[in-house]
Amino acid sequence: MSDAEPIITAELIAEHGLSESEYRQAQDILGRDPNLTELGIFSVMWSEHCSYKSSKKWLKTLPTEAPWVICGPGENAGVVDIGDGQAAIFKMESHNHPSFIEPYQGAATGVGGILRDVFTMGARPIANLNCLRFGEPENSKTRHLVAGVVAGIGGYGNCIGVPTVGGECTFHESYNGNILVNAMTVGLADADRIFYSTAAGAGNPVVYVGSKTGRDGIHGATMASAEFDEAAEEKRPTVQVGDPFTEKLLLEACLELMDTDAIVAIQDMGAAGLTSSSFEMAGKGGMGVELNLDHVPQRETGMTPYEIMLSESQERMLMVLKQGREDEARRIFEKWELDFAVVGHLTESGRMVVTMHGAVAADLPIAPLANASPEYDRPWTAASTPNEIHAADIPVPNGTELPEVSVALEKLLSSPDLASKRWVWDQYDHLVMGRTVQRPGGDAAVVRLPGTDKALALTADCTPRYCAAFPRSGGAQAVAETWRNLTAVGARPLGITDCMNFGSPERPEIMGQFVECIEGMREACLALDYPVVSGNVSFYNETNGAAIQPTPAIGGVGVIDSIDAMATIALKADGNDLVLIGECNGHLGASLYLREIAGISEGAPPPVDLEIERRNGDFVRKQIMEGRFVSCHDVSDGGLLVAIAEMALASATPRGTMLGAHLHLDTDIPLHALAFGEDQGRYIVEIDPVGTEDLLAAAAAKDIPTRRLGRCGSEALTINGEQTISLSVLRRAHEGWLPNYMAG
Amino acid sequence: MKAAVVIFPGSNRDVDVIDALTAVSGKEPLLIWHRNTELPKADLIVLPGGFSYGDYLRSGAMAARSPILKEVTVRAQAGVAVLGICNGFQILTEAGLLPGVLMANRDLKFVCRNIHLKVERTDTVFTERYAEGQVIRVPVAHHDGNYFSDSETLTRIEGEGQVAFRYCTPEGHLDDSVNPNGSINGIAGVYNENRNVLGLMPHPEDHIDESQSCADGRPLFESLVESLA
Amino acid sequence: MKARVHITLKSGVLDPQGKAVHNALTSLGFDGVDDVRQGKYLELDLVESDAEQARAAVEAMCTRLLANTVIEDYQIELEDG
Amino acid sequence: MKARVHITLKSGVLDPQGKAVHNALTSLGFDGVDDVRQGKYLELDLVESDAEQARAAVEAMCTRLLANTVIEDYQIELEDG
Ligand SMILES: Nc1ncnc2c1ncn2[C@@H]1O[C@H](COP(=O)(O)OP(=O)(O)O)[C@@H](O)[C@H]1O
Ligand SMILES: [Mg+2]
Repeated sequence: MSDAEPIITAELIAEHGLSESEYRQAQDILGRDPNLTELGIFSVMWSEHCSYKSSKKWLKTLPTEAPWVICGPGENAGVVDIGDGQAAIFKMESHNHPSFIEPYQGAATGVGGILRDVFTMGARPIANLNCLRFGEPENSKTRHLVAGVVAGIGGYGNCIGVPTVGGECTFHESYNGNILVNAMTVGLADADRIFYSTAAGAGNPVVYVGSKTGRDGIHGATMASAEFDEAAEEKRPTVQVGDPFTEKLLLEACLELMDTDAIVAIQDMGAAGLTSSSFEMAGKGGMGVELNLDHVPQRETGMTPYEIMLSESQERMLMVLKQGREDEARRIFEKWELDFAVVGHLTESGRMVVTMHGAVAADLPIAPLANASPEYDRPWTAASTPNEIHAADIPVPNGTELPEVSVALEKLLSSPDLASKRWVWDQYDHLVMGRTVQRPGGDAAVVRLPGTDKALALTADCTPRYCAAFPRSGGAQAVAETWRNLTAVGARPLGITDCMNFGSPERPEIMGQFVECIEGMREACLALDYPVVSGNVSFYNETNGAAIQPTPAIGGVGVIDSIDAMATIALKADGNDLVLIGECNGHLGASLYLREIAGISEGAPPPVDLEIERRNGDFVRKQIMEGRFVSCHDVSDGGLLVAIAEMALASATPRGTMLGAHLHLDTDIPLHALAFGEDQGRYIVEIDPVGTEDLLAAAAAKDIPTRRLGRCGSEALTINGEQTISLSVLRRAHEGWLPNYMAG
Repeated sequence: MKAAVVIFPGSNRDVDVIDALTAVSGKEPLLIWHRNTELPKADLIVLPGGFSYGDYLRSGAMAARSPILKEVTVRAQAGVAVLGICNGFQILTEAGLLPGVLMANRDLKFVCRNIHLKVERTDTVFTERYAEGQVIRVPVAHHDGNYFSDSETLTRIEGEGQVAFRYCTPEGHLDDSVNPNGSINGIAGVYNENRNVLGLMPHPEDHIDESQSCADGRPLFESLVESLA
Repeated sequence: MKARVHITLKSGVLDPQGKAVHNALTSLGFDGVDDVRQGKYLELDLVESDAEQARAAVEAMCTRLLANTVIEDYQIELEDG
Repeated sequence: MKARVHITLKSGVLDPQGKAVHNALTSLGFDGVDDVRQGKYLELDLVESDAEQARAAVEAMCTRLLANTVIEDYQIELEDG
C-alpha cells in the first residue's frame, strides 16, 4: 500500500455512495475494513447502475423466454434466433447524465458503449437507433443540447460505419434538467458463434485490449446513480471523449479474433471499467483472478490502483483466452495497431487479488460482490386512477367543426413531438453498409440481411405522457407500439430490449411508476409473445427533486421473411381504398390533441386491450405477407387523421408531388375525437379496390372492426367533400418546425 | 474487369462498393490492405468511403500519405482507372491526384440524403452508360464534401471539362438550394486531366438495385465493367 | 482590439486527434516527437478597445460557448489591432 | 523542446466554422464582435533541443502532413520546455 493510503472516514464512505448498512456488509464480507481501492470497488459494484439493487426484484418478473430466444438478460446483450443459422443481438442503454454535461461527447460515448456491448458477443453491428428526450423547446438549454447530442450520435456512428436507422425525439419540460439519450445497437452473428462472458479454466490468461487507460470518467457509474442538483452541475465531473476510429479498429480486431477459437470469455469495459468486467466474468464462472496492474496499458503517469480499477476510459475490452493462444491474438491486435496486454490469469481461489508495484492493492472475494450485491424492496405507492375524459366535454374551440379539424391537423403536425425529425436523421448516416431498405421516417426501419431476401425490422418507442398518466397502461402501450410498428411493415416481432428511465427510486411514488410500468410491460410481453432479452435501468433522473416523466423506452426487433412482401407507409396510387382496421372510440384522454390544441394535460391514457392488439396485428401481418396491402401505417400519436396525413406526406416524389385522399369521416362520435383520438391497436391500410370486399369480409370473420375511410386521389386531403387541406401546406408545417427551431 | 479495393483503417463503405462491384461484374474485387506496398495488377482501383484514420486532422490527409498511395499514384499516371468515392475522393485530392480540396460542409453538419446529379459528360470509362445530360439520384453521406479550389484551378478544370458531376434539381437545374454542402459551382465530382481518375462525394454504390429504392448508381459500375473488360 | 483564444483539452482528457497525428508523423518517419496535442484556435475581432473590458467579454464567451470547461481549458491573449 | 503550430485558413478562403461561431456569439447577445476566424492549434513535444533543427523538422511536418497548403497557412513557434 502507498503511504498516502487515506483513512476510511464516514465522509469518504458517503462520498462513495455507500449507505451505512452497505458499508457494514462490506466489512462483514472482508472481515476487516476495506482500503481505499477496495472501497472504490465496493462503491461501483454496488452502485445502482451496476448492481440493479432497486430494480432487480421487479425486472425478474419480466418474461424473457421464447423458443427463439438464444440468450436473455444477464449477458452483454440479448440474442434471438432469426432462422437460417443466424442470430440478432441487441441492447439499448442510457447515457443521460454525461450527455447533459457534455452533449457531443456524452452522446458519442453512449453510442460507443452500446456498440461494444453487441460486438463483444460476436456480432457485427448492422444498425443503431436512439431515443432522445429533451426539455421544452423554450428552455434556454434545449437547442444547444439537441445540436450537441445529435452531432455526437452521428459523429460516432457515422465514423464507425454503422447506419443509424431510427429512433424517436420528443420534448417535455420534465426533461429540462435531465435529458434522455438512449442508444440501441443491433448486430448480426452466426447462431452457433455467440461469445459469452463466463470465465473458465484456471491458469487461462486475462487479456486487456483496445485503448490505454487514463483517468477519465472515474466514478461515472456512481454519477449515473446520483441525483443532479445545482452543485453537481457546478462540480462538472469528468466525462469521456470518444474515439470512434479506435472503436472501429477494436471491432474489426475482435471479430477477426472471434474467427479463431482462442477466446474463452469476453466482456467490454463499460461502466466501472476493469472492475466490473473482471468481477462479472469471474463471478459468472465462479473463478478467481489475479490482476497485475503494472501490465495495464496506461495513458498517464502515476496512476494509482484505485484509478486504474475505476477508470472508464473508452474503447477497451477484457478477455479470457485459452492458454497458449496469446501470441496469435497479439498478432491480430497489433495488426490493427491496438494495445494488447496479458494483465493476469484465472485462479481457483474465487478471489480478486490485485497487485501493483509488487504490493497487494486489493484482495476481495468475488461472489459476494458480483452475485450477492444488496437487493432492495423499496416502498412504492400505486398510481391513482386518472379521470376519464369524454370527447363531448372537450369543446371544439370555434363551434364550426370542420375548419377546426384542418387547423388542428396543421398545428399537430408542426408540434414538437409530431414534427418531422428529418433534421435529426439527415445527420445520421442511415445508408452505410448498403442494406437499408426502409429509411427513417416510416413505422420501422428495415435492414436487409446480406445475401438473402430476409430483413430485420427495427423500432424504438415510448409514450411518456401515457406512462405519467397511468404507468401500467403506459408500460403496456410502449411495448405494444413497438410490436405494432414492426407488424406494420410486415415483420414478425421477436423480442425487445428496454431502457427504463425514471426519477429516484427512493421516493415511493417514483418507485410506484417503475413497478407499474414493469407490470404493464410484463402483461404486454406475455400477451404478444414478445420477450425481453436485454435492458438497462437509469434511475435518479431528477433535478432539485423534480423527476422526469416515467420513460420506459422500448426497442423492438422483428424479422421479415421476404422483402418483396414488406409494407411501407407512403400512399401509392390514385383510386386505391383506404381502410381502418381496429376500433374507434374517440379516446382523447392524455392525447396530443388534448395537450397541443385544448391545452389540457390530463386524463386517462387510451386503454390497451392486449387481446385485441394481438388479434388485429396478427391479421394485418398475414395480409401484408400475402401481399394484399400496398401500404400500411399504424395509428399512434395524434390519431387517425395525423396517420393519414403522414401516409400522404410520405408519398412525396423527388419532384415534390404528393398523393392525397378523399375521406369520409362521418360517425356518431364527434369529428375531432374521431380524427384525433388515440385508441390503440389500429392500422390504416391502402388496398386495390378489387380486394376491399374480401378484406372486410376476412376481418369480419375474425370479429375485427373495420371502417372504410375513403379513396386515394388528388393532391390534398378532403374531408366529407366539404373541406380541402393542402398537402403542401401540411408538408411545410411538418418539415419546417425542427429546422426552423434549430436555426432560431 | 479486375478491380482492387484499397482498405484503410477506418474505411467503412468498403462493404458497399465490394457488394456493388460483385453484383455488377459478377466477380469479387481484390482487397488490398493499406500497409501493402505492392498492388496486384488490376483494371480498376477503388478507394472506398469511410473515415480513414478517423478523418482526424483533415479528412483523407493521413491515408493520402500511406505507402499504398505511392503505388496508386504510379498506376494512375500509367492510365489505370482509379475511382475515389467520398473519403476516397478526399484522399485523392489530399494526395494531389485530383485538383482542389474538400472542406467542411457549409452548415458544418453531416448530411445523409438523396441528391440529384447532372452527369456532365458521357465519354469516360466511368459514365458511358449514362445518357448525355442525364440526371441521376444517389445519396450523399459526408461531413466534409464542400469542394473548393482557387479560381485559377477552377477555371482550368471547368475549361478542360474535368467536372464529372454537379448537384442539381430533379429537373437538372443548378441551384444553390439543392447543393448539400456549399461546393463551388455545385461540383460533386471531378476527373484528372486524362479522365482515368474520378473522385466524387455521392455514393453510387448505395443505389445499385431497387431494394435500395433506386438503381441510378448502377450504370457507373456497368460503364466500368464494359470499358475495362 | 483582437483576441486570440486557444482552446485545449484538459490534461488527462483523451485526445484522439493528437494521438492520430502523432502516429501519422511517426509512420512518415518523423521520429523525434514525444507527444502531440490538438486544440482549437480562434481569432476574434472586437469592437471594444479597453483591454480589461475586452478580456471580461471574451472570458464570458469562452465559458458560455467557446469552451466546455468539463473537458477543455481556454487561454486568452489580447492584442491591439 | 516544444513547438506550437497554428494552422489557419488562407485569407480569401471561406471559413464556415468561424462564421458559425460568430453567429452563435451574436445570438447569445455578444454584440461587439466584428469577425471570427477559426483555426487549428497543435502542441508538439520534440526530442530535438536545437532550435534551428527543430524548426526545420516542424516545417517539414507542416508541409508534408499538418497543413493543406492549398487552403491553409501555418505558423510555428518554438519554446524551450
Ligand atoms: N432520433 C431519431 N433518430 C432517427 N430517426 C428518428 C429519430 N426520431 C424520430 N425518428 C424517425 O422518425 C419517424 C417517426 O418517429 P415516431 O413519431 O416516433 O414514429 P412512430 O409514431 O411510428 O413510432 C420514425 O421513422 C423514426 O425512426
Ligand atoms: Mg408507427
